[in-house]
Amino acid sequence: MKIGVFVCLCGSNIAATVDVETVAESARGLPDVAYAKAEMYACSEPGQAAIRAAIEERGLTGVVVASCSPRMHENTFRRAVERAGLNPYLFEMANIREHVSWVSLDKAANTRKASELVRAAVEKLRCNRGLQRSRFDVHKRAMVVGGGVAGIQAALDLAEGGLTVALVERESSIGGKMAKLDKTFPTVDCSTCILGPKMVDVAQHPNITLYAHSEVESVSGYVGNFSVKVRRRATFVDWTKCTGCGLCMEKCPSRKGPDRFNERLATTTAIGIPFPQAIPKKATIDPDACLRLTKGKCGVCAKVCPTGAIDFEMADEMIEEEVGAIVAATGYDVFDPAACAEYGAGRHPDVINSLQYERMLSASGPTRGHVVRPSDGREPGTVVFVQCVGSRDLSLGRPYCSGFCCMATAKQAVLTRDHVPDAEIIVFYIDIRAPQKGYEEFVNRAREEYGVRYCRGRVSSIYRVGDKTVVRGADTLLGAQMEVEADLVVLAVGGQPSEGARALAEKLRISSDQYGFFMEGHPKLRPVETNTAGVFLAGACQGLKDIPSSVAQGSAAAAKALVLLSRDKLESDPQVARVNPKRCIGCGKCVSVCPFGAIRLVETRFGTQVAEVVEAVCQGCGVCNVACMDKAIQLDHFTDDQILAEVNALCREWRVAN
Amino acid sequence: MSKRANPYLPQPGTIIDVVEETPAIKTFRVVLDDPEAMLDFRFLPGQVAQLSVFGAGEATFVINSPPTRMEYLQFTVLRTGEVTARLHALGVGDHVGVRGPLGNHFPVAQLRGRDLLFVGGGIGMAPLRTLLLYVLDNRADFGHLALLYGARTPQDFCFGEELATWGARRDIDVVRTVDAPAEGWDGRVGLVPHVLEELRPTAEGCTAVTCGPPVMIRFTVQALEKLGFGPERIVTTLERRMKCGVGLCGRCNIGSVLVCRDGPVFTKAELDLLPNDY
Amino acid sequence: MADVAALRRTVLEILPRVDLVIGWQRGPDALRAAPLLMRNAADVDRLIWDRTCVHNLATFLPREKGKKVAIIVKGCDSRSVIQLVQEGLVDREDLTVIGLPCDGVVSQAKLRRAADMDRLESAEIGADHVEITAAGKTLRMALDAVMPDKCLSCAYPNALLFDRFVGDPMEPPQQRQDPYARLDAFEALPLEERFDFWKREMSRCIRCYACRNACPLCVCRDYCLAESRQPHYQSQESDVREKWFFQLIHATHLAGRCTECGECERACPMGIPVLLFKKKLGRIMTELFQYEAGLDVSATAPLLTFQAEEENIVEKQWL
Amino acid sequence: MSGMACSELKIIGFLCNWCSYGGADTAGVARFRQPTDLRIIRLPCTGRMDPLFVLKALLGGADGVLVSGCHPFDCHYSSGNFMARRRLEVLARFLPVLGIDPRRFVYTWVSAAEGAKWQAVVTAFTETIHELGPAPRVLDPDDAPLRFKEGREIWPT
Amino acid sequence: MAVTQRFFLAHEGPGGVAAWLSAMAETMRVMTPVREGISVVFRDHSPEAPLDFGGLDTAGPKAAVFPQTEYLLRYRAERTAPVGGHRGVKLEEVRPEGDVLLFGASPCGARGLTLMDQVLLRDGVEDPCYRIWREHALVAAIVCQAPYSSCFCNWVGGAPDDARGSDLLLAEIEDGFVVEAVTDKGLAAVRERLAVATEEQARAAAERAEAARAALPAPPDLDDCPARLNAAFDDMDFWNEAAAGCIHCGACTYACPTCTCFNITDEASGLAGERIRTWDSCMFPNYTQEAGGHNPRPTRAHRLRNRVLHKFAFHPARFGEFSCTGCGRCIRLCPMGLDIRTIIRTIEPRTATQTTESRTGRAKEAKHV
Repeated sequence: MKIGVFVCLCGSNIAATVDVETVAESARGLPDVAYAKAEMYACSEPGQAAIRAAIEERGLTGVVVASCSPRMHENTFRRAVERAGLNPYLFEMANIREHVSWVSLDKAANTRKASELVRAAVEKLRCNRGLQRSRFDVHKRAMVVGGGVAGIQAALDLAEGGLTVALVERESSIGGKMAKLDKTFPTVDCSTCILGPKMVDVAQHPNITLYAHSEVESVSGYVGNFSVKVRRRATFVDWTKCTGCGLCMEKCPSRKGPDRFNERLATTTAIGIPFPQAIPKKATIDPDACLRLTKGKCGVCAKVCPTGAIDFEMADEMIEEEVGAIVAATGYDVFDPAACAEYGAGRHPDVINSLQYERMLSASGPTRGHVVRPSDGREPGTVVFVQCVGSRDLSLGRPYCSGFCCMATAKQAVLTRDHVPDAEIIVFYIDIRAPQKGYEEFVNRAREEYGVRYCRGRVSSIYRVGDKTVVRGADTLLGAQMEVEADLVVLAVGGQPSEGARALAEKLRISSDQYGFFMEGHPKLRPVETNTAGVFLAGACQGLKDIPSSVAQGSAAAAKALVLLSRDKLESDPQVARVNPKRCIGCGKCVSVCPFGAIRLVETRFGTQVAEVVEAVCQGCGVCNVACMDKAIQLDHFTDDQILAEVNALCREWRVAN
Repeated sequence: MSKRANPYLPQPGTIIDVVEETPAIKTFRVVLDDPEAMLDFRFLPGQVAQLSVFGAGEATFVINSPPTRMEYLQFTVLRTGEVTARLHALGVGDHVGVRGPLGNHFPVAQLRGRDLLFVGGGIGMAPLRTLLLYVLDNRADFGHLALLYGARTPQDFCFGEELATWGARRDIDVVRTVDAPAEGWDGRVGLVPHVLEELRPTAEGCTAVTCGPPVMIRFTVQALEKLGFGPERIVTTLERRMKCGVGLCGRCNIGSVLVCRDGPVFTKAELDLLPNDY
Repeated sequence: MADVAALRRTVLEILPRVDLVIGWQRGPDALRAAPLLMRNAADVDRLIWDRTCVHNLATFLPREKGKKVAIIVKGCDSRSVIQLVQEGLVDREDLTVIGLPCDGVVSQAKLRRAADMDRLESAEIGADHVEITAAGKTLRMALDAVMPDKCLSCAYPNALLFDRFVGDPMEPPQQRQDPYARLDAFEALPLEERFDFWKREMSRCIRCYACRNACPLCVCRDYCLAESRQPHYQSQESDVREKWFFQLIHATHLAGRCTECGECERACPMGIPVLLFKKKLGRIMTELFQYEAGLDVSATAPLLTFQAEEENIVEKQWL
Repeated sequence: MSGMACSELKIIGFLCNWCSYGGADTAGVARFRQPTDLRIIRLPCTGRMDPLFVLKALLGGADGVLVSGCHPFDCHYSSGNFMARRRLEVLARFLPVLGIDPRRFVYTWVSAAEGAKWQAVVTAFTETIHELGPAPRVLDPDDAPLRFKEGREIWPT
Repeated sequence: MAVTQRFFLAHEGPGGVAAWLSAMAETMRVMTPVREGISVVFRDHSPEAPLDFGGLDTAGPKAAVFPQTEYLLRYRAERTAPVGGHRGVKLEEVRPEGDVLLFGASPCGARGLTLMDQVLLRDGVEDPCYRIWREHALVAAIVCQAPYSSCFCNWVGGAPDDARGSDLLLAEIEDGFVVEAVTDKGLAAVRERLAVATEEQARAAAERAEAARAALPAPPDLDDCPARLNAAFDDMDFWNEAAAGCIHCGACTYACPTCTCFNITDEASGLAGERIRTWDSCMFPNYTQEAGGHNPRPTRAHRLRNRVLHKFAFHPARFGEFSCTGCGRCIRLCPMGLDIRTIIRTIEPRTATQTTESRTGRAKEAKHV
């Protein structure tokens, strides 16, 4: 190797406290160094030109620049040496500004330190190898997992962006939580009215394939080339024939199945369409409730169906999708307040959760929009809202704030006033979190214009006395114990990752936080990316958020996926792990430690197993390199030899020339 | 202190030319820095030398320039390990060490007057080149010449230009073969031993000299015997077994024979006397 | 301990179904055994089972990978087998494990300190004693005095993984020594003495790699970092630094995997107590992760996983 | 820079590219003065940090080794620092059995924003190393006498 | 070199061991066996440390004249001129320096040196460092008094009082050692310094040596051993079985007083570096590894076969004697309990049908109650 060393003065930034000439001179005593020179501004155009000229004229095969932080200019110099025909990875930097000249005024010590850093850089460079980026094809198709508002937004944006999209929804209709809401805050406009058209767009968009009543079974492959198996759960209704007329629902004799769409406030038929605006508007049979499927009797729906769509023999179907990017938008589940025994949810009929209340408020809900006590169907006189149920509660392992409940409660309190003008409305709260546009004003309106009484304090217990539900708590502002005889208690429940989120995370090889929310690539800078290239996050699956944030993130995730798939070929970063199959003993430790699932074991022609890195997936962290005992797997550009060369250069007694 | 020659001491040399033969093979031309040492450097075809890359170590290579052309010493190097990788990174003007000549040589005296069949595979062409050039430089002393040279793909042939020159000569038959059909290749296809059997060279009056990977040698020798080449008439070289090169380190033994001292060139007849340990 | 006749019968039963059975045979003297690879019935006659069967035969398993192998194991040895299976280094389907109960073997190192073992004439091993005649002198010693430390603190006298168990399982014997007694004694020395101790001990090392090759979990073999040039972790020079560094490679590669079987130290021809390194790591694994290697084939080794909140790690705080 | 009586000692720092290396840059940009003993090696992630590098350095002549990476949950590669924490904690506890003062090795977390913390870490660690003085050398140039007292044998078992 | 003069070295007092060693230490490095743990190793003599001649030096005296690491050359690259360009390489031969007295070696260890000489000091090419070490080393061996169970020096032409390879041969009697000056170098070291032994002392020494010789069991006839080994070369069943317990470590070869195989590698540091010669072992897979990937001895059976045949067939074919001194170190130190005596005694050519039979049963059972 013929190495050129360029020591930057950086004006006086370096030269003031480092003797750059001495550093250059010491470099001339280093192995393979054929040329060493000080440069006024190495990164400037003349500086870069000098480097390029030296490469060309002197036949340099490697370059070290001692200047600022590589985080600043590594790419600059890599491009410069590349322009002179050198592989950009035959370049190293020694940081003698941020780590040397700027942190000490001791010129002698700085000069020595700079010389040693140059020595380490040269020694590393001697172990470098030119690396090539590899290019690979991509599938110009995306998958969105979860058809709530975030997933819908992502799917629509992706489809509008020109990609084809597969949208996978677990329920028989898209819409998610938002479809269950009556109104949205802070505008109090109709949830279905704003979501419905989007749902229709999904159904009608030529670029979108909708898989409702389906789940992701498995995911293999890597960015640009995912292969996803989708399980279409049996609906027992041939959707190609079903027109959504609803005749089957009318005739179905089984009417005691839980109505999941209405949050079990009511029961429903075994066959049916969950709600009038459902997309797709197709019937599904609940096999647990259907008399034919459970007891072998009945079959009324098959008789009445005008298109003969009923198929009791239907089985789950597997569909293989090839996609280039995946957006996870699996949303959240509401917290089950039964875990808080002191609130009596599930035991006292007039204690319901906020989503149930939302269904009660809805004109299409089980009470057709009438606010009633579930125990006797009478209109309540006193309605109590309890906030932070299942949120900010360390004892439940939920220290986080769910974010949307304060506003939802305010909205529901306001709506309660509209439905029951005389009601006494009390909200127990700990803090009010209303930071977004128009939120704080909305809460104030609830208090001031709608006469909602906000009591600051935690509810200690809720119990039943006669036909009343007593809420006991403390008003910490007044410093007094409070007991309220309520007719209806609404628990403002928080959220948690949706059921199956962890399993999906494993399939997607993305990580989850301690609660099960998906981890973003970086909390600030990569909020919709994950550490698995090609997998993006939208909505509450990443962390609880309200509708506008979910929609924004859906669009953001779509934009990221569009950027990714806008290219015909993807380039992989060549700083990836590489396996020497001769050394590999196939123990798979690398596979188990890789955070990205980038390594797999493959069989050799001798029948043994060796590890193989999927370059496109590897992010280059090097965790595998350490786990590998015989060092068969090496992270390119940070190989053991390269790091050891630096260690040796800095530690061992140095035998200089002459 | 007794003044005896230090058998470990290389002579400093400088690379004067590098030829990229294939993606994995380079040829290095080296002259010793001491002009007198260069003049004193006497060897015969088949002898080897240890090339040093200081800091990486030494490795054994056949000197594949013939002793009849002493402008430089030529070594052809397949990149396999640390030393060869470091060698490949060197260029014109870089310094190496040369320790040699070492070992015995092809039995040129016995070959005189005979027909010669060269059978080479891959990097194994290098030792054959030395002998072939030596023979061509003393063309009148030898009978008919034939060369069968096999490589994995058309890109893996070394000495491209020379091959063309030899191919154009009337006094030598050159056949090249690759392991598998390849685009743009109109030469022979097939493994060396198979092609050899197809060619059916005459054993009468002929000595075969073969070199290549161990598996190829094994089957080539079998094919040659089938064709009627007697064990005395099959010559090969085992220089890949050599370690220290001077008979001291002990690691190249085959039975009581040390390849570096008693070889590396052996006839099949000589090998037949040794245990099957190579 | 199980009787050898029963063991031989079991081996004879299994032998037709496997390529080989690994056991022990008599070695160069009456108190030394040697491994025995049995391929046919005649070989089984040479099989022994007594307190000289010190070798952890699991070390041969990775070498015989791909064959159908049966192996005879003591409780401690079985932990190495478990670890190998856990790491996928041997295929459980190819393996037949013959488990034994064992309440202790004899230590050559301890015998050597007590008697002139190089001039051993005869030996008799009783229920609680060993009687040795060497260099014309007869010496009777308590068995405990010549057992390896690991036997004196044995918690697993019965094979933990087996397809066949020969003999009756034993209750764990009374712990006669703390498993970390020797480590404690060593760590009671001042730091600089410990450092110098290793300098002296490692200076005796001849880099023969018996420690490595006897280790059932050293599976890199031909590609060990000790001799590797790429990567070049260490030089071939035989100075203390290189020898010591090799021990550290060995030890760190065993962190969370080592079952403390002691083969490394037993194999060392120069009597260097290299097991101390592994004992230390073993104790760290217990302290930090409540983990003991070689107990559960489905466990994940602690250094191959993590917890976001580590219970036992207190990170450095800066003022 | 109090307590820096003796001249420079050899301290090697292994820093992850994304957080701590950036933190050290931030400290530099802010001109936070630091002792000059530390030499930094850049790694992509502390997950790349092989405990053997530390041992290589400590046996090879370093007087102290500092590893710094992203705070828990902030790893660019999501879990490299978690893996590193286990490996390095084990190493830290292992050093005493070698007779190496465990204070000579520290691992910690510094984010790219924490220039001031970086300054504090470097200063405090360098002070510690200076208090400890030069590390004992494996290869003594003058074959210094062993401080191991004969008779305190640790026997093979 | 027929020198038969005998001297007396007392245990204590003037003219005693301590005084003589101190005198010798004035002009040379003195190494004596020291017991460390369960090993006996040669260390620089320190007057305070107790001498220990009770045990066989664990790894033999080989390292004193054939160090595990020998620096063959140093090289150094020249500095780049400010304008750049190519640099030359300066080579410097390294030669060992200084005399050394190896006191208290075993005769079997010392005899190994003569067998090493055959390999390393052969005509034409010789190892320059080894030559210097040999010329500068003074070997004082002590006659064995009572053989080990692993000893078999009399199988291979040795004896407890074998003088070959020693410069001085010491035989311990009641109050000291009778010192036989085997070489001129040995004679020079004692002539001026020690008293001549009395006839009575000499006779006592001879009697002890005779007793030691008698204590060794009668040797088997190994005359046809090379032939038998050569004939069994291709009997892989035999070698597989013989190597069954082998873990291919280097304990046997590194402790062997006759093994001399070595490796040569470069170790660089910056612009300078060394070419070193380090011990290699034929039991290691890398020993015969070829750069192209082929390994002619892929299994431990192949490698064990070479080790045994080298000592008992190949070396004798070249040099007329076994490359083994019967010291038994390989047996003592083998972590797996392998015994080379079993192989050389039992091996015989087999036909294919015989290959499955056991041939190594030996009645050595301890009584296990």
